Amino acid sequence: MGNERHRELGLTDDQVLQMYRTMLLARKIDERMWLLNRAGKIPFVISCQGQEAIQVGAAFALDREKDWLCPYYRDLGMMLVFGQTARDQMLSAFAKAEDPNSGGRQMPGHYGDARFRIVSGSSPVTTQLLHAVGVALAGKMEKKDFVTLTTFGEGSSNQGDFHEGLNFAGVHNLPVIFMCENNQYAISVPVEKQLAGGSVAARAQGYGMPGVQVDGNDPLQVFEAVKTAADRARRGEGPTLIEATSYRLAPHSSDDDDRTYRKAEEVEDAKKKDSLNQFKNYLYGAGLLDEERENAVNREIAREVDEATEYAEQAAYPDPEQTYTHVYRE
Amino acid sequence: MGNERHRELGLTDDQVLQMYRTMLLARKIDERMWLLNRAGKIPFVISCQGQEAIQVGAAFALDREKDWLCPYYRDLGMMLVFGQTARDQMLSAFAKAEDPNSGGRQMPGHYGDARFRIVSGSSPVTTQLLHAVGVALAGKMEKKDFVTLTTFGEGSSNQGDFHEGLNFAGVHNLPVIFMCENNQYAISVPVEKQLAGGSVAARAQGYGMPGVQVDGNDPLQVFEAVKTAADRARRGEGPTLIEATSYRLAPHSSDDDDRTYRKAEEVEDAKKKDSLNQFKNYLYGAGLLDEERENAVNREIAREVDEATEYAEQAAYPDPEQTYTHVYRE
Amino acid sequence: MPILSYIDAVTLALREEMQKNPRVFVLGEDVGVRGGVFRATHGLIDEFGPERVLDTPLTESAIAGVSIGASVYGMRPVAEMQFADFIMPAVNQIISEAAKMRYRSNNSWHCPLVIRAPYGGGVHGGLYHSQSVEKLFTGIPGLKIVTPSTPYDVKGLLKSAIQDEDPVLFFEHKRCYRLIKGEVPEEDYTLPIGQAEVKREGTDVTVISYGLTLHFALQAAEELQKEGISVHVLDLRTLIPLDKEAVLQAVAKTGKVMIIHEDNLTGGFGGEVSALIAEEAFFELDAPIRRLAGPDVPAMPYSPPLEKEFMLNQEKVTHAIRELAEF
Amino acid sequence: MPILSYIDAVTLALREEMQKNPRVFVLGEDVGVRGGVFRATHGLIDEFGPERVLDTPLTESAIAGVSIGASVYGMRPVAEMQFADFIMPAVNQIISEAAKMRYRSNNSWHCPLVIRAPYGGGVHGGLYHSQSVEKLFTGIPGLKIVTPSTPYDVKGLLKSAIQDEDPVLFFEHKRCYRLIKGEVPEEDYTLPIGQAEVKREGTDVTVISYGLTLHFALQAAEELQKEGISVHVLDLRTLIPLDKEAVLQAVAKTGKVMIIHEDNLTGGFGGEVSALIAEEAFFELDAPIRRLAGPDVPAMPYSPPLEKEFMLNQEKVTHAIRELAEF
Ligand SMILES: Cc1ncc(C[n+]2csc(CCOP(=O)(O)OP(=O)(O)O)c2C)c(N)n1
Ligand SMILES: Cc1ncc(C[n+]2csc(CCOP(=O)(O)OP(=O)(O)O)c2C)c(N)n1
Ligand SMILES: [Mg+2]
Ligand SMILES: [Mg+2]
Repeated sequence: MGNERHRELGLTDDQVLQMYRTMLLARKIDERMWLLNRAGKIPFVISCQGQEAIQVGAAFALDREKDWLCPYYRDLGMMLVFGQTARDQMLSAFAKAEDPNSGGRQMPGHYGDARFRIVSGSSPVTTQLLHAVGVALAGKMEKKDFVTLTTFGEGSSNQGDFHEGLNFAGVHNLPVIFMCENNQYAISVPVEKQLAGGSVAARAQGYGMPGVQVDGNDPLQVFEAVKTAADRARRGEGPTLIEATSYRLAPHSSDDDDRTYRKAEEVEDAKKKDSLNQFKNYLYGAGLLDEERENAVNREIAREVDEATEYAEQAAYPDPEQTYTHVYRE
Repeated sequence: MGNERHRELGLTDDQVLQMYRTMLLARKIDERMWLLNRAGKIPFVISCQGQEAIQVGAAFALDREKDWLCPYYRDLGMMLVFGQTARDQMLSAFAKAEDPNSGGRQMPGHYGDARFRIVSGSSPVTTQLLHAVGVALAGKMEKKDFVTLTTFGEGSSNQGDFHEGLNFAGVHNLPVIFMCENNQYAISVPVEKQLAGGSVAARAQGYGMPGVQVDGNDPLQVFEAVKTAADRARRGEGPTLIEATSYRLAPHSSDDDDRTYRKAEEVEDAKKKDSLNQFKNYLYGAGLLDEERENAVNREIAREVDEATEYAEQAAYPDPEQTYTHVYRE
Repeated sequence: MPILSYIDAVTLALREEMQKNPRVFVLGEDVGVRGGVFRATHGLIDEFGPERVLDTPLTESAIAGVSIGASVYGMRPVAEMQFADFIMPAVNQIISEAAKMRYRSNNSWHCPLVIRAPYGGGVHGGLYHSQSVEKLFTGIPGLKIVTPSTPYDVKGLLKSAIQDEDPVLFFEHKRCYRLIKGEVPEEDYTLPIGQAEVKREGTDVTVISYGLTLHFALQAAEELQKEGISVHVLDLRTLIPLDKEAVLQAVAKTGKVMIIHEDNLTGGFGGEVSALIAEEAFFELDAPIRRLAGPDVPAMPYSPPLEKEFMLNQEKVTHAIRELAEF
Repeated sequence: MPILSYIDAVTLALREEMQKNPRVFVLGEDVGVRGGVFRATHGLIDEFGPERVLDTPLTESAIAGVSIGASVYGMRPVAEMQFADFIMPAVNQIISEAAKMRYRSNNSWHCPLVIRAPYGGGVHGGLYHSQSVEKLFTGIPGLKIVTPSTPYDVKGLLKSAIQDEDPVLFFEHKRCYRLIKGEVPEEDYTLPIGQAEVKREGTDVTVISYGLTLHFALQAAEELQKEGISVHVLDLRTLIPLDKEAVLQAVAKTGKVMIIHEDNLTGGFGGEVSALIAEEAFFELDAPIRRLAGPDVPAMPYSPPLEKEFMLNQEKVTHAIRELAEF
């Protein structure tokens, strides 16, 4: 890894430090949620661990003032880049009234935030791809120059909506980026049993669009691919499919026990490639980080997570009457 | 066109004559149905015209004693090869009780015949691909060596079920052949507005299976592609995607008026490539057909169609009480 | 006032709303150059161009899902499902997504889209071009379901649907398309979604219906009038939200209720209406609540004698009402 | 007799049928090595191998469609939808294909498949892991719908479903999985699909229910007994075909009817049951027919106070029955 790569990509030193910080913040929020879950304080966690580089790298390549997101449930890192805070995450984890995604109506990980043009998502996988295509179609109709990014797992890429979405975007040449976060498992089902042909990116050709495969443990590679795709889209050249491969470091969710279907060694091996370590080393090598600065960042983040947790734990639940509101416009 | 091609493919002279005869029979039945429709005698026709070479070429490449079909509504030619008769078609067109497909319950073109392992089809497009995959899975589980062929239009290839079906067959390496009959229109929508990337066959790669493009006006090319795919499948090497391109010579159905969306010249041009003429010329060139023999075939077929029409017109409608039967096992 | 057919009222409503609001657009299979297989979007592409009259690929889930995305952004998509039977592949997008967008986002997002779909039988459409599918959606809070029976209602309600801030399924009975004609004002009017209408006043039997069967009820009422039986006919027009007040009032008018729809009996919307009455107007009732509906078979067969057997008609309706009147 | 949990009865029925008939196989997401996310297929892959316990790609339409194809061939697939909420992408295959295969082929083909799906709330599942989806299918002739409430019924009915010659949707209330335990004979018994069961005899109020709410009704009955109110409780067990005879008899027992389900009120199966009663047992009734059901909101929210508000429980049920008894 040359330590000048980020500059070649047009990223400042500050920006890569910010990327690292956001990846770390995402990881730390996620880890805290597991602790809270194991302590019986929150009923559910679904994890971004192992995918922070993808999420942060991608989000940094977009225009946070105008681009749109249709994310999936692991995109904590992306949400932080686009403007959500640790507190927002914890409010959602505790299902409190102030949760900006849903006022506590949805499980954690079901993002949606009108402040940042993050379209509300559901649990059934892959539906959001079509919403992204629709947003992109609207943008094109209105002659705007924003792009729409949507993400999904490699298991989800086998749903019919993937096919219909990519085809629609291809036919109408829409400014949308489809990014698969291939973490090699769909709950217990490994890629080999999930994905005929073994590659999501290879499917792009069937829709006449570029298909790009990148190392999802390297935020700069992801940044570059998304940047290229976004530039292309803004120039009116249409959609791109990106497959960023990493590994799901945690169980599927707090309801899962991943020891039933994968070996501890496999997970340990993957941890050696953890993007957080790799990227930290890169920053050390580039002279942007040293022990002191790292400790400072760690402390800051710990405080941020503590405060967020505390706030959310104290915050009010929605009133039971909220069960009945917002079914239709009131 | 070398006039020895059929022998190189292992087809006897008799067989190619039989192929031609079946293509012609399909065409003549179809033409008669339009006449009956325009005369107000049958409410609906959906046409095989322009796709006879695909259907007959493919069916001849299969084992009619054991292979399974999940066809679509234009596959009249294929039905005739597998064992249905002109009379069967007319019984269906007139919606009479003896219609072997559905006892008059379904519109014409909705094939299904347990005698010949033709699985009953519906109107919603592309659902049959998954049935074919299921039949193939069953065959594999039961260690049988039959293959299953399923067909669909190029418009239908954009439905989610296409993607899910090919992926499933790829993952489980199933003996199934997916054959797209690309007639360049989905009702009024031309391929360019339908199919991102422009090629159905190109999508095969995304599922790790061969994707083959053939001239759908040449029954021998189709025969060869399907034969290769069937052999492959029987050897346990898995599924194949075939795209056979021709042109829909008639309106979409008797309810359509194709002059609203395509030029008469375009249709006329396509008629010049009509597989029936091309194949007839091939047979003339091979010395298998001359005017006398052609006239004899034409007369035979005309009689067959006449008799079938007459029989079906006279045949009994299903009893109204049939509305209530066979919802569940009785 | 001009006399328009039911389908012309559809086209007119679309045209007027597209003229008024540049964010209204239509999409679906064959809606462009072809003007729709029933011609409901006929002429729109000439007036508004292919950008606002979009021929989509043959993919219903995408039609619904893309409409959701576009409407979340702020557009006003009016999607066509070519036949209501083919809405099935879009059920996930409609039920999991459109119906829940507002609720799940705690009112941060919403999706004001309309899905039009021709439903119903009597057109030699066989099993898959004749179905009534409203029962699949009437139990899905978050959706509105509109089922007009007259050209006047079509225009007013479709315009309301397009202006509505929530997803609306607009079911058009395809047998009505050219059969039913009526006066339709040229001016820009809307009708409130969620309001039933008494289409005929009467005192002996109350019929509650919608769509094509509403017309059978009106014809039957005419017929029975001659026999001295006075039939009160309520057109629900909107299934969700259901106009409960109107239903209860209509029941109170006669004390004898017959609910009629073409959809299968079991699980059809008639059950809901009956349950409402049995709970909230029980003491108004002078007789058991009757339902007259399509039989409990998978769908309407193609063969003429079977189609006829499945379909309701004036005769069957007259007979059933007479029986109830004599109860 | 051994005491089993509701979910263990599922596993046992699957195992027994797989042992008996080599054509029975299970397929779904994570049903193999993982044994299902709820562990309903736990251990089956060890006993029957990966060929008969198939981990499928994440594609519900394919799970249903492939099952249809395999069952048309003659296999006996038992498909799992990981959560009932995720059956939506398979609706087209289930409604257009499975339900109509026999009818449309005039009895030439049929598809004897079972689709199992955990439904219902009370498990912190939020909007999309808590839904009751039976109402989407109860109006689809050609399907059978089974909704057992006890381990005994689970085993007997799931075995019948697997042996049935028509497609069966088998809905398992996921809150019952580990909560509800009961005696389950070791021998090979089946229970007829389409037969309701009186789970408690009573004389004052008739409760008709199924699934989790059936247990609330039984608890409420116990409670109300102390107050001198005698509650008759009918467990429908099968929604389609509905055991009409049993419903009418249960109504006749008391003349006061309360129908309870967790699915939303509007469009829920209670409407159908109510309509049946209002038409066929009208003169047995001493009071309006009451329905107690989930509220008409899109789905059950995640946050504990909202989930609690949405869910029925013994208290709410007791209260409602008492009110009806005092009517
Ligand atoms: C339509 C649908 N079916 C099933 C599920 C249950 N489910 C939730 S996540 C998941 C696996 C997703 O795998 P993948 O797409 O690879 O994403 P990952 O979780 O690995 O990031 C499944 C099966 C669902 N949410 N939606
Ligand atoms: C799910 C579904 N949507 C819509 C239709 C209506 N429809 C019938 S055929 C057809 C076009 C099919 O085009 P293609 O797949 O290219 O086949 P072709 O008719 O050209 O052979 C359409 C839109 C349908 N039958 N099913
Ligand atoms: Mg994954
Ligand atoms: Mg075509």
